[in-house]
Amino acid sequence: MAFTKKLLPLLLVLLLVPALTVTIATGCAPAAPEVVKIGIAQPVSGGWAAWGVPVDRAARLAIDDINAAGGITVGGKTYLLEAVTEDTEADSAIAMTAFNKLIYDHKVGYILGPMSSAINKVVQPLCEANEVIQLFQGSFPPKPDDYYNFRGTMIGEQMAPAAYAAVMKLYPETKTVALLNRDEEGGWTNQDVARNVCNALGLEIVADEFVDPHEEDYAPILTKILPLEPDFIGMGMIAPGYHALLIKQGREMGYEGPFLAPTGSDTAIMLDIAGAEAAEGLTAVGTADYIGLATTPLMKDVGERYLERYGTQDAWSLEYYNDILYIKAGIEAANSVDPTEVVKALRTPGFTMPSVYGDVSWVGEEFWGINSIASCPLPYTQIHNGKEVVLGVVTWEDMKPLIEAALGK
Amino acid sequence: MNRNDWIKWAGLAAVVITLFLIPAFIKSPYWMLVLTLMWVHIIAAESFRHIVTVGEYSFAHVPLMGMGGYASALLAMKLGLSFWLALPLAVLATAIISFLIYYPCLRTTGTFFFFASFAFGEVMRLCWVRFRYPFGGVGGLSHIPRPEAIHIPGLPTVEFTIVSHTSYYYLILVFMLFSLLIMYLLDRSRLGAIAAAIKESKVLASFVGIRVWRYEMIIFVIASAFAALGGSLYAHYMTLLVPVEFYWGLGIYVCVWAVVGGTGHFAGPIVGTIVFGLARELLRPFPQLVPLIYGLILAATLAFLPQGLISLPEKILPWAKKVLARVKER
Amino acid sequence: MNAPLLEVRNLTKRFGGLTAISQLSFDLYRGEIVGLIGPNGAGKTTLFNVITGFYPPTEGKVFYKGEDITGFKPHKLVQMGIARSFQLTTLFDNLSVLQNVVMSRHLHTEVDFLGSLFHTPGNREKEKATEMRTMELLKLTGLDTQWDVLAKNLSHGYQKTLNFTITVGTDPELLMLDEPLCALNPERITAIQRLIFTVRDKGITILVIEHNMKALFPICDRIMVLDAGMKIAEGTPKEVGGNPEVIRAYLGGAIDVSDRR
Amino acid sequence: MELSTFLQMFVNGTMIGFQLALFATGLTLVYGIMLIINFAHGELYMLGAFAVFFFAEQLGLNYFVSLALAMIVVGLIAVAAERVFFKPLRGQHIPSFVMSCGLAFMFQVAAVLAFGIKNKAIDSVFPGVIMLLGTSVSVERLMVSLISAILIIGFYIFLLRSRSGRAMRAVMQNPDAAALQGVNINQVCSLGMGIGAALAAAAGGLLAPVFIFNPWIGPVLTWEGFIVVCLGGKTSLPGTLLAAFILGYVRSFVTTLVDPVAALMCEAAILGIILTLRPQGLLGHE
Repeated sequence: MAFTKKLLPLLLVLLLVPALTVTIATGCAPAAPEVVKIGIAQPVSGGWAAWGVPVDRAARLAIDDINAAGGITVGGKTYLLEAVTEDTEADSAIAMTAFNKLIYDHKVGYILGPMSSAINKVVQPLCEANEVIQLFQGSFPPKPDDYYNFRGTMIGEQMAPAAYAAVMKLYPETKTVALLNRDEEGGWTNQDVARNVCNALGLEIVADEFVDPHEEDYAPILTKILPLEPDFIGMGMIAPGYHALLIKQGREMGYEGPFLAPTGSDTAIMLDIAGAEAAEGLTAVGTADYIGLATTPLMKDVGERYLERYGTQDAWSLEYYNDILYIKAGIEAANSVDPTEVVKALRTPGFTMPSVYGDVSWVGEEFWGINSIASCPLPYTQIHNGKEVVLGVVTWEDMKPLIEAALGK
Repeated sequence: MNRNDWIKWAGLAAVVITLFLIPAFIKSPYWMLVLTLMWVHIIAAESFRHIVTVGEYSFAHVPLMGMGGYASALLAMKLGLSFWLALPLAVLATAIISFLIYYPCLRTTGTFFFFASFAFGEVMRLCWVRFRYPFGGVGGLSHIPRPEAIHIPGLPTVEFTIVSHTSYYYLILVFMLFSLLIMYLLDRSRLGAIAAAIKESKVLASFVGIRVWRYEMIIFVIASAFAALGGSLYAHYMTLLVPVEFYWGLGIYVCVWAVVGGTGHFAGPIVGTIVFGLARELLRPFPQLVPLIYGLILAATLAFLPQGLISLPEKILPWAKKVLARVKER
Repeated sequence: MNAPLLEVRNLTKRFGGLTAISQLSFDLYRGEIVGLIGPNGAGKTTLFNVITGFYPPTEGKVFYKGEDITGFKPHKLVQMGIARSFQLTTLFDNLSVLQNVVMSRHLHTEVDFLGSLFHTPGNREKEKATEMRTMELLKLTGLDTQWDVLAKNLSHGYQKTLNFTITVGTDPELLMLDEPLCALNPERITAIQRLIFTVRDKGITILVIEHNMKALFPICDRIMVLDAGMKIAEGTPKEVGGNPEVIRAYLGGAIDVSDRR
Repeated sequence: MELSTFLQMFVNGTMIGFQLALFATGLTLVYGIMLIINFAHGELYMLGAFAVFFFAEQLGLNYFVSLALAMIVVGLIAVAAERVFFKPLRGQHIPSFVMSCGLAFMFQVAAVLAFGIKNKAIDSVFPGVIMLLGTSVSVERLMVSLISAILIIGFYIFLLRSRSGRAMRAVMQNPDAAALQGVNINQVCSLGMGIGAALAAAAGGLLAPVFIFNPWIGPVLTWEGFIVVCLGGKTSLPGTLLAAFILGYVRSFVTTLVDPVAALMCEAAILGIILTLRPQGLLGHE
């Protein structure tokens, strides 16, 4: 058949193409000895880039700072840090390839990522199997056997309790809450915790809803919630920008009560989108205004340099700056760049590390069977006539009882 | 067998042998993974082309691929079946579901079919999102069991773990070659001829006594079965299924791979998948530009190669011959 | 005379307001060639479409060999031996002439699925047989010289012939031809006329719509005249040709019937 | 449930209806004239939003001026795209669909390179809320609906009265016949693409102050647009309007009474059922 004549020679050629490209591509992967590579596996393109890019920016800022300060000295030998970014596009297959490339081709020993809890379920075993230290940004709690897996940022189990602790301090008379969250793995986890916390605090949950992460028109869902007359609305993990819309539309529909952003807010965006009037009284845990609300000199300094370098402040960016500081601390303590050694150092009981929030240590064993979460003290803030003010700081100790309640322990 | 046939079979043998030898000279697990995923995508794109042979474009194809994954994952997780049993059952189940989905769609043709299939596929996909039990909701299914190790007396056991990239490579390669073979034979068989006739003119086809509806359905169900095969392999390889990954995103990519490769030719979708797959990986240093490059490849192909990338050789061979001739003259 | 092959009984088809066919009844007997004429919009093609189950009739029934076939699906009708051709030439454009006619043999090639899947020798023989039969048909219709041309690349005349060949290829007992002669040059016309006779001599009954009177009248045993969906005359070509009503309604009509383009 | 809630649902639905209507009218036009399943339509909406952002926020022009400019600019971009990318594929559904996917990719990258990845918003133009019968109506959205209505009506008048409008309708009904009557198909195609894009850009620009936007908002909208178009009957503009409001109300009521995912399910299910029972859509012709 004429149909098949061209087919097979052609098949031959085109199936050989990948083989050849592959051999060429694998041919070039040199690793300079005195460089410690740090992998950044984040969604830096596509719809989730707004989440991944801050990680990349903060990490590179931290790495440049460390190198500028002469790198890390281990056993008399000086190492420089080098960042390698691979895109995950928030897609499990692409994330898997990204991690494999980082681990096997770039031979990195430390990875910042992934952002998504769902994807972590796939890549985390890979990091364990290859003894690669992983600093994970998702909100999924650690498991006792996740030896190489650390969380430099808050997880859902912490943020919700911290947030509601703050709320109870600010609004003791609160009786009913409406819980709104992002319809996505992290959102589900966060919502479960929030439910437990509210029950523990004796709050009545009048509404318990999920919305698409990219939903922009909240009018229908608000129409469902508002008639139930909640004393305040918790916005769970709805992203900055989107929760600004939620607030704006909520005000338009006549809701006067306070809003709560348990996973942090971005005041700049908030005021830009919702406006000062609508944003009045927004309570948030964690902040994006690292300069204005700096709790430590380092925080202010880094925040300023981040702003001048990238022309913007991103929510949850300096937490990723911390990740690099933790790695540095681990390497110095272990006096080795070998992850297997570094992880031992990081896991030594009572090990403290510097962070933009001051010294922190790994906590959480009593709840999740392993100390994997950095005990960053979280500032909780509120917006008053167009300005975000810090009302206080929630420390790990403050959170503990509520987490206990949340986890029903 | 004439000379051409010999060349053909020699070529085919060479291809297959090369594919089996690749792990010998590519040590990077990363590239193993890339190629393995590419084989899965080839199954998807080729079975998509199988639908196109009757002249319809289905957007339920990728959701059905996901259905295959979900089916075998659930069979393995909830009923504790072995992968080797779950796979065929999942393929069967998806074939039945595809029948239910295409049954209403087949009342329509062309663009209407395109969107009707999208609608029903989307309803199915949203079921996974909506019902946390058993589908796991938006988070999807995770920790899907990996295939059981293969014990062949006298040979080392083939393990399937997160680091056993080579055994996965071979597993999926074998399944891909198998499904390509079957689809190729189908394409050349009487079924393929009938499909061609239906594509040309449904009316005339029915007036030479072809039961158009029945044959279209047969072809769609077969295609969906192969999609399910790919989906099941993917599920047990990734050990994770997320509904959003079977949204129009992948749906469009599969369509793009097939059309840009060239649906008129059996090897077209294979070309498309490989070209785009490699582009994706080679462009990793510039993630922001990936869509741009995709767009350019796509536009250039559609503009200059209406028959798809597959027709590139035909286009350049004459030109190359001319050049050769000129060289000879000197 | 023997029982009629096809009986149409007060068939009526309305599209919304307008009546395409009203109360039409006629019989076809084995082995005759019946011409169906009438001005544009007289409902000739509609009649074909109703008989071949494209549209359900509003009223009335169609009997074939005494069996009620009203609204049967096309492939069923083909199985029973009714074949039709199309006014606007419909072909498998991107298939070769041979493949076109091979397709027309669909019902008469018993397919062994696995056989065709793996190209077993047995299956090859079957295919050979079909191709032999196909080549015979092509010889009969004079297309054998162009068996490997793509249908869409044929000249208009040959496309009409191929169209005809495909209908014949289904081994029909009743052949319904929709303007097989229109827009053809004289030698093609005579060729197809001869074909129609050869086919009739095989015992196939033929119902043919045609505008080209000069070409139609000599081959027909009977002529039916349709006007506004009603049968206004029926009889031998001579009678019809002399029928004043017909002449008023049609032959004397504005349109010049001899060469319609 | 009290009356006010019901009214609120009704209002929400109407607002969504107007947004979808304005967006989908352009899509229907493009499909009706060129048979292109234009996947890049959502990107045109996105570009419209960014164009308004550029003119109003960065150049500080008046909002309505920037809206007009945005419509023109995006319209021209679309015409150029039609000339370069779609002309060779005219009449081929799937290739042109795939081509439009490629276009969508490129537009996204362009937006990222030009405006970055952060969510953008522009200051509200008509702040304030009207309360009646316990139902709140955002002035902003009211104005959006109003302007959409004006644009759609204006477009209809153009379609019915003007010469080129009639040419468009002729092409939508029967391209070949139109060509025979000496209609310049190329001209009509460019014009149709331009106007369709301008309407999309208008939708984007109008909703920019109401919502937020980033380079990736396009595709989701496109699919909603397609659902509307198919439901209404691919080439029927009145059908598009009807479908837009049906979907608006379905979205509003099901989301409020059940939940958002259920709303999506209903939309898809309705589309599927309509397409299979009445393939030509609600008001489409055979």
